[in-house]
Amino acid sequence: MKEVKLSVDVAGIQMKNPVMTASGTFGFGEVYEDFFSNELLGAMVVKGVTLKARKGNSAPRLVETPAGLINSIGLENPGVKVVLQELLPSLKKYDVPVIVNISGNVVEEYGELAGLLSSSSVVKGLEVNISCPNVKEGGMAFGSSPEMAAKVIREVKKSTNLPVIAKLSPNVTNVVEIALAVEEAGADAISLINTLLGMVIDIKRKKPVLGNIMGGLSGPAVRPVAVRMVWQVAQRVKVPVIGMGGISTAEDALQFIMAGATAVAIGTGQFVNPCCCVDVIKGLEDFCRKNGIKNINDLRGVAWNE
Amino acid sequence: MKEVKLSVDVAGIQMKNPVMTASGTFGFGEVYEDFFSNELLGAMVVKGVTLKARKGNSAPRLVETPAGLINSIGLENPGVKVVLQELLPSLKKYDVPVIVNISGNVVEEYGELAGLLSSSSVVKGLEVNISCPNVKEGGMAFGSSPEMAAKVIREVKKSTNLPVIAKLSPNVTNVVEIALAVEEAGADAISLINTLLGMVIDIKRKKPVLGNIMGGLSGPAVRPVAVRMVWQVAQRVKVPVIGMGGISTAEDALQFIMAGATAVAIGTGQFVNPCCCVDVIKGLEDFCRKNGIKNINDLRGVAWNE
Amino acid sequence: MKFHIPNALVVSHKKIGDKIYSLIFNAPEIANSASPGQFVHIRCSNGLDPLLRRPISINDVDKEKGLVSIWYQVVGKGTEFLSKVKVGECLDVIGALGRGFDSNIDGKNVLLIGGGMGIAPLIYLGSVISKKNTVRGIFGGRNKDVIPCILSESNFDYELCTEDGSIGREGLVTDLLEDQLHKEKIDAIYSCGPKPMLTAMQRISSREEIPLQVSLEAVMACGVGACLGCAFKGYRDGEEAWLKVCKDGPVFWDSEVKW
Amino acid sequence: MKFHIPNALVVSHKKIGDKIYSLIFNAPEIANSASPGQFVHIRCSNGLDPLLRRPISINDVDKEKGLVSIWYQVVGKGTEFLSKVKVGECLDVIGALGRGFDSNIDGKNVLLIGGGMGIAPLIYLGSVISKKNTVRGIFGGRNKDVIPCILSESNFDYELCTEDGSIGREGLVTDLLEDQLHKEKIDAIYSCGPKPMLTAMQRISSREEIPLQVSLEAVMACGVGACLGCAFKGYRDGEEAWLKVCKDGPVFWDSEVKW
Ligand SMILES: Cc1cc2nc3c(=O)[nH]c(=O)nc-3n(C[C@H](O)[C@H](O)[C@H](O)COP(=O)(O)OP(=O)(O)OC[C@H]3O[C@@H](n4cnc5c(N)ncnc54)[C@H](O)[C@@H]3O)c2cc1C
Ligand SMILES: Cc1cc2nc3c(=O)[nH]c(=O)nc-3n(C[C@H](O)[C@H](O)[C@H](O)COP(=O)(O)OP(=O)(O)OC[C@H]3O[C@@H](n4cnc5c(N)ncnc54)[C@H](O)[C@@H]3O)c2cc1C
Ligand SMILES: Cc1cc2nc3c(=O)[nH]c(=O)nc-3n(C[C@H](O)[C@H](O)[C@H](O)COP(=O)(O)O)c2cc1C
Ligand SMILES: Cc1cc2nc3c(=O)[nH]c(=O)nc-3n(C[C@H](O)[C@H](O)[C@H](O)COP(=O)(O)O)c2cc1C
Ligand code: FES
Ligand code: FES
Repeated sequence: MKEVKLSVDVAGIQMKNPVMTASGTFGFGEVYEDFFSNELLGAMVVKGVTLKARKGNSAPRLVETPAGLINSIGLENPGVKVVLQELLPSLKKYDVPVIVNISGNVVEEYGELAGLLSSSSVVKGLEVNISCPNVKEGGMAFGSSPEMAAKVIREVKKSTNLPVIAKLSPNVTNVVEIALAVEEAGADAISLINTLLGMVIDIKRKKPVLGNIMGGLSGPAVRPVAVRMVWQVAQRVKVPVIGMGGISTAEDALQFIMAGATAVAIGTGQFVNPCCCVDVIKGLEDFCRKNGIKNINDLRGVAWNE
Repeated sequence: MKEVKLSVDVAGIQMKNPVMTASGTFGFGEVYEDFFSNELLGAMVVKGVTLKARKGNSAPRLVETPAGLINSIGLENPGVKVVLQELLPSLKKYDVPVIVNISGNVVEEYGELAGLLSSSSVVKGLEVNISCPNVKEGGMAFGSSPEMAAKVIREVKKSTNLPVIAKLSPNVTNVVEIALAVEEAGADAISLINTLLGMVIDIKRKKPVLGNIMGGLSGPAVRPVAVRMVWQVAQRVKVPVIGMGGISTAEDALQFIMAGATAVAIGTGQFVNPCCCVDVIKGLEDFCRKNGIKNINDLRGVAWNE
Repeated sequence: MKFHIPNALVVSHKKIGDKIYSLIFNAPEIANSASPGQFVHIRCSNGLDPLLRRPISINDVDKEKGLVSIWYQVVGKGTEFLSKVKVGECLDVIGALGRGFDSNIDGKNVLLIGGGMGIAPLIYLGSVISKKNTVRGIFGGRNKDVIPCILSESNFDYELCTEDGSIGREGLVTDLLEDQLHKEKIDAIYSCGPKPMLTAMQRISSREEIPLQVSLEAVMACGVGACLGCAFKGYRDGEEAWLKVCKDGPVFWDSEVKW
Repeated sequence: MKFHIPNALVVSHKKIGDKIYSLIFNAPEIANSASPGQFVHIRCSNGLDPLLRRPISINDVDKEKGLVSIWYQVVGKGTEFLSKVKVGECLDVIGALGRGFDSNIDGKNVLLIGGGMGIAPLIYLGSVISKKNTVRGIFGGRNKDVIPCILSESNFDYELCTEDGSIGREGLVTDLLEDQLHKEKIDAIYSCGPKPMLTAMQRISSREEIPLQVSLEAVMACGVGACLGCAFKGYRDGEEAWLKVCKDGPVFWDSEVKW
């Protein structure tokens, strides 16, 4: 069989394959260079950026759970200025779209961040994090009501011409409602899921393990919830959906694509296998070849058919 | 050290230890008799009962996930009449409180079920399932808004003098809000969590695995979410909380107790280890003995302390 | 009576085909109470992934020595883990579970039709009922790789066939069955194997009006009737119902199955 | 340069104490690029539970043969799984990771103070720096069970002590350290072990104004600086900051740590 077409278009962001890194698990593109060439990726989504530098939450920040990981990093980052001046420029050398994940304490900050980042020629899209469970102000609260979510997205849209991806929280009663609200507000794509709010108690110390008490659960444990949400949302919105949550193999990624995702992102899976992204890309190609699929886009949402 | 006091009082239901079976994982008390004596249990919570017999959902009804299990049983049961006449009487012989889990399609059915079951001398409490993700009408929908949840609980309270336990859904934005609403409506205790809505896609068949498409995720994978919800709710309500979700060892159970649960329930853990309940009971006793805890109630909520 | 044996000693573990293994463990309670067609429910890993037990038919028992034999094929995570277990290590097993074949028969002419791993429980069944009945096995598979190579130890007559003729006759078990039906009167057919094979059995047995029992499979959680998860559409008392493979079966009469 | 070796052949795996093992695997890239104090990040199970890799210090390397040695103690699930790996099987390893000890020194009088498994990286360090420096090890633990029994193979001098005197002198490493400080002038102390031991080192070294490097531990996910999870409160450029054990360390100067 001839070449398989793996390339996808996410709201105008041209990706040579549907695999991107999940924000917060890839630094600013420098950390996995020893293991594979960033050039191979569909897109690079970098760590969540805020207006001012953030030191992050107190330690411990990680706890392993059955087939999962809880983190409470708390958006540690050097602030948008340093990111723009020192971190993003080095990504210019790759022929891969860079998407910056942004978080604000208040609605206006999202707009300000969007404006500042739009000035960079490296940035090809903004992922708006309205779902971080690890910060006191803003964060998940923005993603918990359709009104607030829409407000943030409108603010961002006002301040940028870049494609805007709304990253939704799974910690909601009705994810479709939120998805429709952000679509209506102008989001060009939707990412889901961010982490599930969880915690572990250390029974020896009789205390929560994490310094921040609660954190966000990711990894294979949450995959069934993530696939379900992608399935629900992708059937209702017109904009493309980026699926993530517990992907570590091409088979996992295919579940998301068949549930309706246009692209997928990999986070925790990279910690386990640093070459996870490229292994998944290769696996997608193999699957298509073996099954006579010429274009990966043909698999999108196939599981919807009766 | 002398005897450890393991007994707990859940809204007037006297239990010799804090371990009960989770509804839907223990049949009507007959299935695990070959493995251990029901007499050892803190309480027996039997399969969800509806007014009319239900055949349940189409097959397949189960799919394993990383450290988890998704089920879409769909409340298969012979209906309350058969339960009252044929199944519950045989439980009289055990000196263990029996709690019946009830589900209705409409609010009125909950009241009717409560009334009918109150006539049985075997029944010591009602667990009101407003969180079943596997039925079309009612089910989870009742547990998704504070108003509906409260309405169901009020209806049940009107129809019975038995202790009423509200079983909440984890598929909500704000579990505390729902918990406060059911407490206000008269719930004598709160169970959490029911299953997380999830799904798996069979990439070979390009279809959802489950006949019912989605199902409820349980088992160790969901434990961090369950512990978090117990932690959040137990600090805000005055009524006792029954914690469940992924318990398979005494250490797991202790996380829930330290997070504020008065009692715990075991579901999926029993499928893996049929003696799970008794192993956990023994493990709780050992832990207390080793750590000089005289009364298990002294451990409740200890992780709240700064 | 069902038993939970958390530490059943593995006394033998051999490769007997392509990805096929024979494993024998010590569990006197299970060996003594088992009957043909029943299964054991095995925890394949100490970890939480895979989480659930895996059902495997009992292939034979040695009541005196308290041993239980199973044959299994590696098809996924659980059986992969199982294949790593060493002699001298222990397995966590529940058994004997389910309703087996109707083996309380006498003076009958019985055919056992097995495909692939479905041969395993029929070996046990044949060794029990061949004492009082005339028993003949017809066992097949795609090719010789899926036929356990230690089959020859069975204590009743059988014929083999494979689709590619790599062992035994070339052809399907249904071909051999039709031949046999021409030769003699058959009183009962007991069958276990892939669904299409069972469906073919049903067609033939109903045409010939021969009582048929089949052993079915389903994904299981509890294995003991607690979760109601292993449902398949069948008939109970003439009415459509979701029967449970682990408790109502795994062996069913033809008439109980919605084909 | 960091390497991902998904199939590093295990060439030796021995029990060297109570729940303590020595494991040697083949990974020429890691062996050649490693320096003392760095660690490898090991996948202990093929399954998803435990999910994450486990960081283990490099205990020694044989650059010629391309071998890497580690010592580890079974404390939980991950190390339990690791202990089941057989010679001839493969491990999935990333390495060498992190910033090691400052081993680019010459003509110094150096003390290596190790507690329990903290001895492991100091063996590697000692064997490297003893070529150009005077090196003396002071190694201790609660009792002889936590002291690897193959320690004697080291190529520099050391003394042992245990709290119960079951091997070496009875006492703490700090006791031996104080003795040594009376005897001679020490230019640097390199230490690895439980936190209380490191804190004691810090007290003594700052009193004596001797430069100190310590190897710290934290729960890790990525091991390469991607997740920002292995944070501990320290100082960077004089300001308080959350340093990352996997990338900024695991070895830190006394002055970088908020004690
Ligand atoms: C009552 C009963 C008796 C059984 N007896 C035997 C026996 O004696 N010997 C034996 O080898 N097996 C037997 N099985 C089948 C066995 O239980 C499964 O093969 C096993 O559970 C697969 O587990 P796994 O983790 O290896 O595969 P999984 O990871 O669970 O599945 C891997 C892949 O195999 C597929 N799969 C699942 N079950 C089967 C199956 N039965 N056959 C082929 N593919 C399957 C899955 O859909 C998936 O694609 C029996 C099943 C039942 C219900
Ligand atoms: C840079 C670095 C280098 C290390 N080098 C070595 C080494 O050379 N040899 C070695 O044996 N270990 C070493 N460790 C510690 C090792 O990583 C842990 O012991 C291991 O991760 C535990 O995994 P587990 O799954 O067995 O235990 P888990 O199941 O993760 O934990 C089991 C229990 O042990 C506790 N625990 C976790 N870490 C430790 C620890 N470090 N010591 C004692 N108890 C712990 C946990 O809190 C828990 O209560 C190192 C750690 C780091 C960060
Ligand atoms: C350590 C860590 C840090 C993360 N940081 C961010 C972040 O800064 N912004 C964000 O939107 N999501 C963040 N996430 C969420 C991931 O991008 C992703 O949505 C989630 O982990 C689910 O995917 P996974 O299971 O593949 O990890 C983080 C996740 C992890 C594990
Ligand atoms: C097979 C199965 C059937 C269930 N049936 C019911 C039910 O009828 N009513 C109910 O309230 N919860 C039901 N549940 C939910 C459990 O009672 C429990 O809340 C959940 O499984 C989490 O606990 P676990 O992780 O210990 O299984 C069911 C769960 C399973 C796995
Ligand atoms: S597997 Fe649970 S009822 Fe059959
Ligand atoms: S473990 Fe990920 S940054 Fe250190």
